[in-house]
Amino acid sequence: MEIVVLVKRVPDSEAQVQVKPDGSGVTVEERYGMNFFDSLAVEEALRIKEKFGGRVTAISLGPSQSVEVLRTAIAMGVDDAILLEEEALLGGDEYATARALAAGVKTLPYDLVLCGREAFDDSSGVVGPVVAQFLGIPSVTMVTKVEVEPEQRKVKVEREAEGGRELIEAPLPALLTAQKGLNEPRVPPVMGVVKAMKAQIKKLDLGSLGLGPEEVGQKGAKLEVLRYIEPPKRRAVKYIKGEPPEMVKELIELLKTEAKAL
Amino acid sequence: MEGLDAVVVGGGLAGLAAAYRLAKDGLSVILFERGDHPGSKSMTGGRLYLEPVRPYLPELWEDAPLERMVTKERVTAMAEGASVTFEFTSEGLRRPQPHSWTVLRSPFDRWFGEKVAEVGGFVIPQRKVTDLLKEDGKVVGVVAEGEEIPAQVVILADGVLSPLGEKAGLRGPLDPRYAAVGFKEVIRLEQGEIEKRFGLREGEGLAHLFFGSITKGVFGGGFLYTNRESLSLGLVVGIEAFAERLPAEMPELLEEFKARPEVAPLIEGGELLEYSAHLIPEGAHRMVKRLYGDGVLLAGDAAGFALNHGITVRGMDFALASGALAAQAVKEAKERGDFSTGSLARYEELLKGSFVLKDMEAFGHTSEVLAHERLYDRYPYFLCSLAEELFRVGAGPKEKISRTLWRFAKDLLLDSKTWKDLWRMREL
Amino acid sequence: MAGIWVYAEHHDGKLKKVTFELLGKGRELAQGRGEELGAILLGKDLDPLAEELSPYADRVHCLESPLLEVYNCDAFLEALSSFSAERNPSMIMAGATYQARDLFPALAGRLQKGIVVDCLGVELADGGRFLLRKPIYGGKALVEVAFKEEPQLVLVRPRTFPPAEPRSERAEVSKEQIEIDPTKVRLKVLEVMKTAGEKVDITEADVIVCGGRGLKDPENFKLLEELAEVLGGVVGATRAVVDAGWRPQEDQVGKSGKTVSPNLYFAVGLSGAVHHVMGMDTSKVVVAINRDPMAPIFQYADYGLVADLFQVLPLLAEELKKELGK
Amino acid sequence: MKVEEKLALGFFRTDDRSHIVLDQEACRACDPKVCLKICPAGLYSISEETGEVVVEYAGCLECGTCLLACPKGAIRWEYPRGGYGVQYRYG
Repeated sequence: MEIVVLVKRVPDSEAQVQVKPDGSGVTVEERYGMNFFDSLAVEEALRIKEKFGGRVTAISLGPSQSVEVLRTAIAMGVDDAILLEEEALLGGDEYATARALAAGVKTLPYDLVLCGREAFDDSSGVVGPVVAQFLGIPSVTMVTKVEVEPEQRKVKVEREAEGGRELIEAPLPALLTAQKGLNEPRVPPVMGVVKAMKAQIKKLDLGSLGLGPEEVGQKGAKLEVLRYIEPPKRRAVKYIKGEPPEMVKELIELLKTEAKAL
Repeated sequence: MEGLDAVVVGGGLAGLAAAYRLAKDGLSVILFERGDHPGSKSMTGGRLYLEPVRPYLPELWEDAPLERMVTKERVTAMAEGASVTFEFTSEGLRRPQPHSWTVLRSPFDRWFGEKVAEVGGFVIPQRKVTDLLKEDGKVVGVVAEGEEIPAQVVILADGVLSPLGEKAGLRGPLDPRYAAVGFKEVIRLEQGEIEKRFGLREGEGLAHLFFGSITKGVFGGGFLYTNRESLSLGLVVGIEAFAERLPAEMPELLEEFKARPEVAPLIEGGELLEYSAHLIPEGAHRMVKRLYGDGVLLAGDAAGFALNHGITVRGMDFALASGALAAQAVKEAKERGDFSTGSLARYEELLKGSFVLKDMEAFGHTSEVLAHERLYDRYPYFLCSLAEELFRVGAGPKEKISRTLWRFAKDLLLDSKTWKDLWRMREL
Repeated sequence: MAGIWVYAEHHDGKLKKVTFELLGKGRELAQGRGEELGAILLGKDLDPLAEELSPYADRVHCLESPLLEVYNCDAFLEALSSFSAERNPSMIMAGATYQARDLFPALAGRLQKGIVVDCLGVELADGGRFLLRKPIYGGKALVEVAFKEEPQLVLVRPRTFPPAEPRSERAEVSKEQIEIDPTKVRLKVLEVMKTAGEKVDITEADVIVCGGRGLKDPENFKLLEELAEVLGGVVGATRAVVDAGWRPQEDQVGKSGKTVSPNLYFAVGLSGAVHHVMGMDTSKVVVAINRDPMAPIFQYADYGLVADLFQVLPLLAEELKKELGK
Repeated sequence: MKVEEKLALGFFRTDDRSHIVLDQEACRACDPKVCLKICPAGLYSISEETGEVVVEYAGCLECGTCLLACPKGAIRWEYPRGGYGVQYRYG
């Protein structure tokens, strides 16, 4: 099995994020790591490899610091890591990013492409299925169980769906996006981390992806970012004090008259 | 990695200095830090005396995230409703090199961690070292949450509580007599506002210590340091003395300190960024049986290296120097191919030749002097009452200054205890 | 012009509530641009649903095929992509539901168009341009974007807009028999397992009573169920509680679960970890009940009760029962 | 400002399990209970429900003051697992 995993460097969920006063961007605290759902994808790829053999390659697109998450992937056990790194690739929307990632995947043999259900920063869940479309392969999102049948060239997956689960079969190659519950990602061994820190990370530029600068990044995006906005602030909490019976009475009164929520 | 030379436990200043020197000298080293990055568990009041450290880490400081060079020193004796302040400034604090700087440890240690990585050391965050690997009583590596990491030598820079130093048999558990807790607020203020408020030139800073009634008769004091765009304001309180008296709830002490008219205007309009706490060794070198063992060394707070001298409070410089000297001893041990106790004894030799053990030996008993409670009630009260008499013009005729001084000394100060205290002060 | 379409998602013969919310917003946008408002239905035997949609849209497009009987991303993608490529609507809106979040990103890839997921606002600006607002970094910031080309694919967080009012005019129902090449349907849906039964989908609920570890025991969720029942709401759960196996995964509110924005949200015995808050911070009114006054959830609440939930919940259910005349 | 509000500004990655475990029997026999006053984060309190000493480990600044000060040796205290607990931004 040849497996490609797409991973993204994202801020920790606790990182402080501030919208710049002029709305031109956001300032994010230096506290980054591999997107949680992507780590599920890496783990699943490694488990499949451990069962059936083959290779796992991790690909990321982003600024040069994205090598950190590729190193995490190597520490966990992936065989190779590729960073798509070029100024022109940055600042694009999910569509433009997917286009470049798909071109990266195409440079490799693949039976399965895995990624997280969505990235923490934009929470879109778009890149995976769009990559699948560029590759011309089917996609299943939000999978919580994967059973590969390499002989039959197919994969059976369980996905979270409306009101329950669906059991789906897809021919290989296919793209799957990982949902919580798929597995528990391993903590990389210390020696794996050390090895990863020394590992060579391959870089691919636009030319080797066979793409032009107008097809990717901000120019290749289908969306235009107009401005960033501070989220509306909830008014300060009103503490209701007293003994439980009084608290309850006051709460109901407030919900009725002030919040008009009853 | 086959044949790892050294494991360093703890991404504070001692551990970072050790790992930096080792990596720089070409040894293979892994540093473990249990937080997200070096510095995420570190906390200081904070001022770093850089001058003593330069010989041991000469090349490092160019791009260090130091906050402000301290050019103004203040000490305030606080009594109930009154205080006396002493202020000192001099060109000597600036030239030829600024001798001390205010620092915030999270960004500072994080930067240092990057320096370690730059010279080839492996800094592994989010990993807690839970045990030592031992073979026939010799330390041969560490266990990090279940994973065994063999190494020729282990440098324990695991902080003031040093759970691993205990496991190595190098020290006992920290005694509450020999520890104080420091806790503080980091308060945001505009850069220019800080300079205006404290009468500072750009990039220059103030170190302000307080002692007296603010700790309610308990060993300790207050501090205020100016950072680039924030103030560090907090208290240090002796654990045992506090536990004996329980004069208030600990967090409340800081609130009362902040409300003092001497302090409130200094922090007015500031925005609280962070609240933090950490233990400080105060004479904790007594807990340490040996500074080294078979395949293991103790550095920084773990070794009890810190000195509270009343008006100078030092620890970070000891940590940096002891870490660098531990690395030096390990490097020499590697050249000899011998990491046994006898070989690592070189570490103590190096420490003795440096300010670390020289100062620890000269001033190691100051904590007993400072533990004396009269310092926190009677003497500040004396100073303030005297000042009141001298400065206040009341309704009746004013006394001659000489007479006032004599009366005060006689009434408030002159007893056998005072003489005893004075005799003890020679330790300082 | 083919107009603005609303994707009318349905399950077991019932339309999702968000469809009506989008038809309301869609009407405003279509009027503003002088366009037709369409609803688009995919499935088999769609007449009753088309009838139900009729008072809300100008036109109901029914794409019928036996291959569309059960949701299958490939089959739905084939049908929807060929139909929209042919008609070229200016915008297709859908709820940010499990199904749409599976289908529409693939549609964007197939049509080579942009898509905005989890929209919290759609406005028509001068010049007829749509401005879309969505949360990023788990709601710590919002970003406003616009499309460079059409059709624009927009998935809106359920309960963002009020549901549409029916009109006296009826929609024109156009039935399209869609030919789907079966070889292009590569996915096989082997089984659909409904675990939630008849429960209201938590993303559609008006009232959610969500519990965390503070409930101490799975049995104690009875207290939440009683309160939810009085209010006609549903029970949610935190990640910790789901991970502990106390509640099913589909009840989970938060980053790795569901994003909800009910009218009224009770956060009971939960601390308010960032992951949780990301899934509920657009709730209209939040009531937090926790014994720990430093629980971060109070920062996201309108009303805070620092109290023992085991004392407060039964009283609250009882008093509300009286109040609401049940 | 209350200490809870101060702590709320910090960054804590909270483990499911507490790194502080109390020996309730020893606590019952303890008077005065030093932990209630000495913790700089004010995390120790008496449970209204059970009358036992409880500690809100999630806000722990990991200083170890309670461990040292407890006269009964009733506090089993270790650093949180790697990656958990307080993460200072300033320090």
